Amino acid sequence: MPNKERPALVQGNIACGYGALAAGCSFFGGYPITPSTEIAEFMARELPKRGGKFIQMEDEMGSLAAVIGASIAGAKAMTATSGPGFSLMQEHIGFAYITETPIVVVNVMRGGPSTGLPTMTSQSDTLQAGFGTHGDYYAVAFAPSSVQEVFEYTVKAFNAAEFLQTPVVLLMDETLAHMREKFIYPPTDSIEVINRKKPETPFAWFKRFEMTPDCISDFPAFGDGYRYHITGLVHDPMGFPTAVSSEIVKSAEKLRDKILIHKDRFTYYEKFMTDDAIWLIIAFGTAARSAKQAVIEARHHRMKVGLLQLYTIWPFPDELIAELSRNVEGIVVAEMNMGQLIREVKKACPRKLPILGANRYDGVLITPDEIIHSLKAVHGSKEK
Amino acid sequence: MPNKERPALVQGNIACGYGALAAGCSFFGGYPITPSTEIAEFMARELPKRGGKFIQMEDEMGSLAAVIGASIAGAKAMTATSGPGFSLMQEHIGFAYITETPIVVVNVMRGGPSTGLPTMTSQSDTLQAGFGTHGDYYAVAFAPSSVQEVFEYTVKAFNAAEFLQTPVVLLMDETLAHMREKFIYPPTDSIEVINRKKPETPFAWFKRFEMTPDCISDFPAFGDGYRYHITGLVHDPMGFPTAVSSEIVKSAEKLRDKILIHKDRFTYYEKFMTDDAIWLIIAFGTAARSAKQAVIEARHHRMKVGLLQLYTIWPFPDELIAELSRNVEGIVVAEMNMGQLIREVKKACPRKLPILGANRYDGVLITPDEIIHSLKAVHGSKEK
Amino acid sequence: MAETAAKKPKVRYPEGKIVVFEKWCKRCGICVAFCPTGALAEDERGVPYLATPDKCVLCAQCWLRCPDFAIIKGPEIKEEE
Amino acid sequence: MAETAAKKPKVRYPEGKIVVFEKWCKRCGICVAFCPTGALAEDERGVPYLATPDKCVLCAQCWLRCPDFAIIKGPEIKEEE
Amino acid sequence: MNKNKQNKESFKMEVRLAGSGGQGLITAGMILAKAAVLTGKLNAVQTQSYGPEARGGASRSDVIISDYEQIYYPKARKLDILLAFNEESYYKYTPLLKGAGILIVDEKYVPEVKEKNAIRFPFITTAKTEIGTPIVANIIAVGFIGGLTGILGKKVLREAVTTSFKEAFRKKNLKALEIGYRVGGKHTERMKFL
Amino acid sequence: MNKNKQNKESFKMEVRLAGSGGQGLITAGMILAKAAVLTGKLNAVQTQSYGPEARGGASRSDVIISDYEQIYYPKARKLDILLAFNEESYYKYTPLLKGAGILIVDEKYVPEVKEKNAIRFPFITTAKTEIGTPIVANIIAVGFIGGLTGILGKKVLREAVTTSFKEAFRKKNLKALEIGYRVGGKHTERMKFL
Amino acid sequence: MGPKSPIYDYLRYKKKFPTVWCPGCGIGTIMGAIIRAVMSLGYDKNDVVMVSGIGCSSRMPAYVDFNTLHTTHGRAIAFATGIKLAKPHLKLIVVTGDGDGLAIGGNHFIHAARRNIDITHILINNSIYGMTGGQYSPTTPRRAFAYTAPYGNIEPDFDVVELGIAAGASFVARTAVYHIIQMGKIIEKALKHKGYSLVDVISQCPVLYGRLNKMRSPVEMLLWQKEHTVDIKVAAKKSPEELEGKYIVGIFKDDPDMPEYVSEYQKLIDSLKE
Amino acid sequence: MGPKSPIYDYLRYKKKFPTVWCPGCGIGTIMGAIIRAVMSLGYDKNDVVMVSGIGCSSRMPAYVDFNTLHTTHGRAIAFATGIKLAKPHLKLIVVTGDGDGLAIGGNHFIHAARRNIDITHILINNSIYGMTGGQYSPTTPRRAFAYTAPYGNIEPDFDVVELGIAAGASFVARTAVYHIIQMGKIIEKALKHKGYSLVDVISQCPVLYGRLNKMRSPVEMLLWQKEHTVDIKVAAKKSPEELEGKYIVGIFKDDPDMPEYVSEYQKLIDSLKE
Ligand SMILES: Cc1ncc(C[n+]2csc(CCOP(=O)(O)OP(=O)(O)O)c2C)c(N)n1
Ligand SMILES: Cc1ncc(C[n+]2csc(CCOP(=O)(O)OP(=O)(O)O)c2C)c(N)n1
Ligand code: SF4
Ligand code: SF4
Ligand code: SF4
Ligand code: SF4
Repeated sequence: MPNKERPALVQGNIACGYGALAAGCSFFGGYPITPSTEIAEFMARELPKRGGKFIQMEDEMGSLAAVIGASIAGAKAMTATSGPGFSLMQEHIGFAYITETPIVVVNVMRGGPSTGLPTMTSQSDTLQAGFGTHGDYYAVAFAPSSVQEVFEYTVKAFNAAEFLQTPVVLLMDETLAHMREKFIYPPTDSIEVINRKKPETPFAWFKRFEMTPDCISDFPAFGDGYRYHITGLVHDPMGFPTAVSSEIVKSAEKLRDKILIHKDRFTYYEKFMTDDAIWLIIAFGTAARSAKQAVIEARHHRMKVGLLQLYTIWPFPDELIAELSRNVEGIVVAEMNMGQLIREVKKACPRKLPILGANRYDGVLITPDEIIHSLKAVHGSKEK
Repeated sequence: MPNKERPALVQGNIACGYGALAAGCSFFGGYPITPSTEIAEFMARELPKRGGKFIQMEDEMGSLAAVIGASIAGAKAMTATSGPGFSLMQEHIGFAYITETPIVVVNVMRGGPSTGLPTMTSQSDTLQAGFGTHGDYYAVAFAPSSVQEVFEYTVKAFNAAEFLQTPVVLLMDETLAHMREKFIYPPTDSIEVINRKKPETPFAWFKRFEMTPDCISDFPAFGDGYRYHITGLVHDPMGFPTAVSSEIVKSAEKLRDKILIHKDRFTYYEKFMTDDAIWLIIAFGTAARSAKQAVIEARHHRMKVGLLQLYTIWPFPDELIAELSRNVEGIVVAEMNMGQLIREVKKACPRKLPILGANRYDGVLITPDEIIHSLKAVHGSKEK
Repeated sequence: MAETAAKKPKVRYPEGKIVVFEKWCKRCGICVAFCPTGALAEDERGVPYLATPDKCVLCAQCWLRCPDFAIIKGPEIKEEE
Repeated sequence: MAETAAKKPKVRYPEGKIVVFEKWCKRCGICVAFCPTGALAEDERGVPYLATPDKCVLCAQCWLRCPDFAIIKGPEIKEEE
Repeated sequence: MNKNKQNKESFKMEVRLAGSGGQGLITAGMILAKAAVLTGKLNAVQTQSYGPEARGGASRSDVIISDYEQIYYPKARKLDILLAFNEESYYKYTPLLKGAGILIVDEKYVPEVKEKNAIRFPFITTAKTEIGTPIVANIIAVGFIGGLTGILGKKVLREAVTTSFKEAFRKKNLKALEIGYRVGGKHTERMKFL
Repeated sequence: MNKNKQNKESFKMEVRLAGSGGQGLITAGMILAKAAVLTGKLNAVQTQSYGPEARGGASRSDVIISDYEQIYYPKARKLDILLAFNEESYYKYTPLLKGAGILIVDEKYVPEVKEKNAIRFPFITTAKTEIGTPIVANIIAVGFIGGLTGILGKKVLREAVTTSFKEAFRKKNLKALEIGYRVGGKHTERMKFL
Repeated sequence: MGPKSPIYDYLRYKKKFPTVWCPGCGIGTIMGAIIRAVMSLGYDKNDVVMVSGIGCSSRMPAYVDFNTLHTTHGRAIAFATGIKLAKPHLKLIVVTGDGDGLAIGGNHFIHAARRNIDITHILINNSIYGMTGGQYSPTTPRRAFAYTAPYGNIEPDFDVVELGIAAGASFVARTAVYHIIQMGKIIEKALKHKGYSLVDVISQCPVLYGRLNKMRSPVEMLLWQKEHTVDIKVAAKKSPEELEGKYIVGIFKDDPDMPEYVSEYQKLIDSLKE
Repeated sequence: MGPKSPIYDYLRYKKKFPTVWCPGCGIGTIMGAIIRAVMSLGYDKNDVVMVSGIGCSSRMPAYVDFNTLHTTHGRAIAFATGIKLAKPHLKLIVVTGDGDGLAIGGNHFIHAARRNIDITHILINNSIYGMTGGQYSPTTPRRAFAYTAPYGNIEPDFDVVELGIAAGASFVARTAVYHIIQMGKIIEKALKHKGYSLVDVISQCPVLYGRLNKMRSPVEMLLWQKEHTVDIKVAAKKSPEELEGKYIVGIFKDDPDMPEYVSEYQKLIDSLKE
């Protein structure tokens, strides 16, 4: 564990483990996979020391099942995986969603599809994090870009999961996961920790999935004396399966609105030199670091460039993009895939603007030069 | 099997089986799930009569694995599933994609997420069919809307899979799958059947994943005397893993370009009364049938409405939408989910047009009235 | 929601013996078939009833076997109304 | 791509006995340890060689055990150029 | 074909068969639709609704028969004919009947019917008494609708029944068809108003 | 801090340690970065590249040390210092050296070096002869870079080494650090040009 | 008000009855046996968790007044593992079908058995996929019919008991719905056992398995169970030929001394405190 | 040109050597044994298919000149099932690690064994997850160390042989890399056997398992294998105490008469022709 008095050199994956513990995580169920294994190994070392539980399950379906089970039993629970495992977890992400169970799923992205490039960096599971499970699904996903932020956003991921009672995905990339960087453990009392809403109603009146104005219901743990039913079928406020049209609609809308009502609260981003920017870069994760460097260098060449760094990927901050797009003449979306986030940006921009991608998909961190190159291209496309 | 001389009453799922046999399918590997089971049961009855093979595997990962294996051994192979199974198949869809293995995956959509509404209709796996697997993935998915079309598009799905050497998804919905309707078996010689490209090169010069102008490589079956390597890792033209930047890039682009180069060939749609239309409905599957009815009824009320019915969902026909959007004043996207296809439509429309959804997500087929209701709303929004 | 269970059973089950909840009974025939004394019989609808109350020795076979909790031992029942 | 295999081994392996492909050898020590006659030894780099050719009885232990196909029986070899 | 009777350019008939699971109404709908298709001239589509469970529960089958090339929306909207085999279905779907739409109920299982012009017939009892098993009540209903509407010849109806059952069950079902057809035929005048 | 020596407002140094797997260069990078962070004043980020396999293959570790609040792009671009432990790395990365960038090679494993001002030192041989095991060559290199650059005090370097190894290995590594620091210190004048 | 009998306190009878199961289906009878076992052990309902997957049998949790969790197909045991590990004092009862527990769920089954985690697994074995309408399962006997085995099944079936023992479960038994008294006793023992306890219960699916395999009524199927089962003690005295085609019922393994997973984990935690 | 020896005809040595495996890793030795078995059986290379999952051991197919398929983690057997069924004359060799074959792949393993489909499964059992860097696996012994078992593993390990037999495989054997001659013979027999043949090969991972468990060299690990294995014939004469902590090697089951899946399917097809 880190020395809390002094800055330390910490790896991204380890900072994720610190963050989880700081958020109150007491259960980790996982199945090893590069480049996320250090998180599991850290939790295997640290959890039992604190009375928490680590279990290596037989596969990823089992891992997420155990994590959801633990959460239902009251634990703050997480898993960590990478693309192939994330694919296998899709069914259970949907189950956690419809049963409103808070869990944190860390996906350390490597090159895909399939086994792909297991040791190399990527951001190509971005769309999957939004649309990977079957059925209508409103995802929540955060993406930090430095070791310090990994800590911070792991805590935020637990908070969002607990508050919203939904699965939250933490998207990292291999570069960030294996990077070692200066890390300062924040003062413990500065770390905000949110816990799920517990019932005050007596058992007789209790409804696990009660419709409430803010769409958040009380969630006692199994064993707390509130006996109720949980199912992956569409259910009524008591938790029992329903085929009544109005109940089905309400239940689907509750799940959606829960995310949308609280969207602002969990939309994190940073504007970097955007005030006077005529050209905007949009990026997240380590690509955003390259982008920041690109902004600085482009400004050396008197190009008025700014960066919007997204920390919340899902729900996608359409309004924010729409607003920022109003004042710029072109946008570059820098990402380590063949163009995923750019789809959302295009959809969000109400104006017809040149929007270009700066993409890299050979397993190597995108460079500032490549982003500048795309900036020049978008500049050119505007002039024509 | 149908009487080929006379019209017959045939169920959607069964027409899918007929189509598969007509396309030359000789292998089915599956795991039962409502509302797709009739397809498996049909294949279990019919395949052994023809020397083909049916196997019920232990789960959906196994099903798709067996299907891919059979295809590698030279068989035309398929599976059929529904949402939960489709989620579990995502890893192997990516594997088939990166290894360029033709397979057909039928997803009969029911209400989701998770177990959801197992016996009720839905179109809510639409986005998952596009983005469900990890990594950069370019999907191919077709969606018929009548029993006759189920037959036709099952054949087309096999053809596209064999031609493109990629997984093709046939999206049906529960209504269509269980609907019985007039079906006329087309004259056998009118059924176009495409087979994968086989090598003429001698073994010594053969490269399974050779870069070619149209991105299609020769694909001999295992046992044909061409011994080569297949892996889910990013690979070079010989099929061996690579970490060389230029090879990685080429391999990813080949997979993408293969789909994009041949996009037009596999983009199927129907324009219904669009010539003079001022308002456009976009729909697919059984929702398109409701939409057609809506068009006819709206026209009774002198509303100039047309329908673009998509049969190819992925790759999404952006250009087509862009073109059609030019002449209309508003668009309604009618679908049985909370708004999935509409995202693509919004992205594809270069003009700022009112685009509204007509959505139904209670497990019941959307009605013409509901679509007309949305038409009126989009009409109103334009006037404001 | 209690309506299914609420309807009072017809009094075809003498005090202290067994009672059949017709609303839950699915007429599967198991209780009648495995009643060792032949006390139970099916009526015209297939619903079991205690045809020969004296034969019933409260052996528990019928209520243990009934898949639908549609038979219970009489003494434990108090039908309110 | 044949370069790894192509380099001709130094002739430390007399005709008709065993040959070590140094490029493939990972110096794991298995062959030397399990050579029953002690014919093999490691050089200063850890690479095995037939230190005492006369002791080699072609028992096959080394080439069956070598995980890297880096030892083969001599007579079967024809090194081309 | 009694297209002309419809006094419409083209002809379309929407039928709903509703009751509870196990009454064979999905089979009935299927046979009706099959008969229509076997005429070679008509188009037909049959759909059904399930409850939340894959098996059991309420059962409902819609048949649309038409001489249009295509039937778009495949579910019944305004019913020409409603056959109700239980009370729930009767209450739920009667409001969907067209003005001149024909309501047919099993008089034993839907005892209280407000609509005066409803056709009441003891399908299930008839099946039991005349054929010895209630299961064929659905085919009596098929025959009934066939006789009533007159759009499907008895020949195709017989063919549809024959090809839908295994040898062992054919005879009873054909007999049921016959009975239904005969009784239904007595009500053909009702079709004029449709 | 020799910020002033840099003749820049702010200071940033990009180091690449490259060789083959098993030479401990990732550990070396980590220790350099750790020492920088332990100063309490410097920021540091260390990254690495893997080959296609999770284990083995070529090995490369980048360290960026700076007194900026943040280091954005975390990989080395224009190298201030390149340490090459094998020929492949030498050929591959020398072109990335800045004009005045310092090239350090293991003189035994990179025998043919064109650059005249390259610093050549037998790290691996020294480790073997002076400490008895080649594994600590990486720590000699750490010491060397420490001594050469002078930006990291010997104290933090010792601390970084001490906290990175288990008891049993500490002594040898500290000795290696000492040796490297001493030899590296002889080349400090090269820093002037950086 | 509804019926008054202690067992109804354990049922969500006001809300959920009658059950979804077909007439004569064995699942309800097994549910009764489980509840009676819990009652006789005097467990607090708040401490009991029933977890299931997907299938007819997996609908059971909705009817019982415990903490109930109806999960995804095949994964119930893995969910239960998480619950048990997070709150060790809870009593975990997992109910699965044969498809749920042995086909898609086979892996979780063997691994939970290997870990010997304290979960009671009631495997409701009707030799068919009920919920999806009658496809063959890993326990459908060879030659039997199913909708995906229209010409008779060519796959051998698992011997669930042998598999459970080989995987490492510390309590393994087989019983049948017909053997109603034995079933009750065995389930009670399984619940009391600390470790992974597997009870393979032969059950009847009259509408699918029965109809496809020419057993026309639930009663006929129960009598089939009677004729095709042999008690383990009786079986010990019979020759393999005599036992051909029979299922042995009884307790095959009951080893209270095998280390249990959650306790082992607790020991680890305790050891780290020192 | 490269070396000339018959075995090199079976290697993709020009392209792929040296292998990715660590010095002294047992996988290469097993690869040699497999190739020699294929050679001695005189199989046509075009008829041999080698399928693997993901892991160190699963890299093997890239090195051998057969039809080779490197699939996803845990699923090799299911892929092989599809190939075998589609082209029955092909000889299917599946190589998996212990994690690949028994953790994530456990379900496909038991089901393929149950079907008794004609596939030879070489389970390279190094008691650790190699490729991902040393986490415990279902065959890591209790108390052994791994990166996810930093305080010693608390989970019991599978007895792979018992599991294979219980699941229904018709040929089940165990051997060890140390027993190089026996390994070769057993693999040859497994290949010849018609039906599911499982060979559990105890192998060494010196850099992860060895280092974490204080066995410093490949040689030391091979000697450990020698000391901790007992031949099945010798074992028959020993007491359980004497066998404590030992792995029995040899052929445990070899039943050529159990119906094989693909042949049964062929019979079904033939019967429908009549
Ligand atoms: C991932 C997934 N695959 C398939 C299904 C469909 N499915 C539901 S229940 C079931 C099998 C039911 O059989 P069994 O487990 O034996 O239980 P039973 O219904 O006979 O009690 C299947 C295949 C599903 N719900 N989810
Ligand atoms: C779905 C999925 N989960 C996890 C992984 C990561 N992974 C790769 S290999 C491996 C385990 C390797 O262990 P084993 O099968 O024992 O083989 P070994 O490497 O020891 O030969 C794991 C967990 C993966 N590639 N895919
Ligand atoms: S056993 Fe139960 S459900 Fe069956 S007939 Fe008797 S009371 Fe009715
Ligand atoms: S066994 Fe092979 S790899 Fe190991 S030292 Fe000997 S020749 Fe080298
Ligand atoms: S289908 Fe079979 S298992 Fe399912 S409820 Fe009916 S009888 Fe029981
Ligand atoms: S990590 Fe272990 S199993 Fe993998 S190659 Fe190295 S020694 Fe072999």
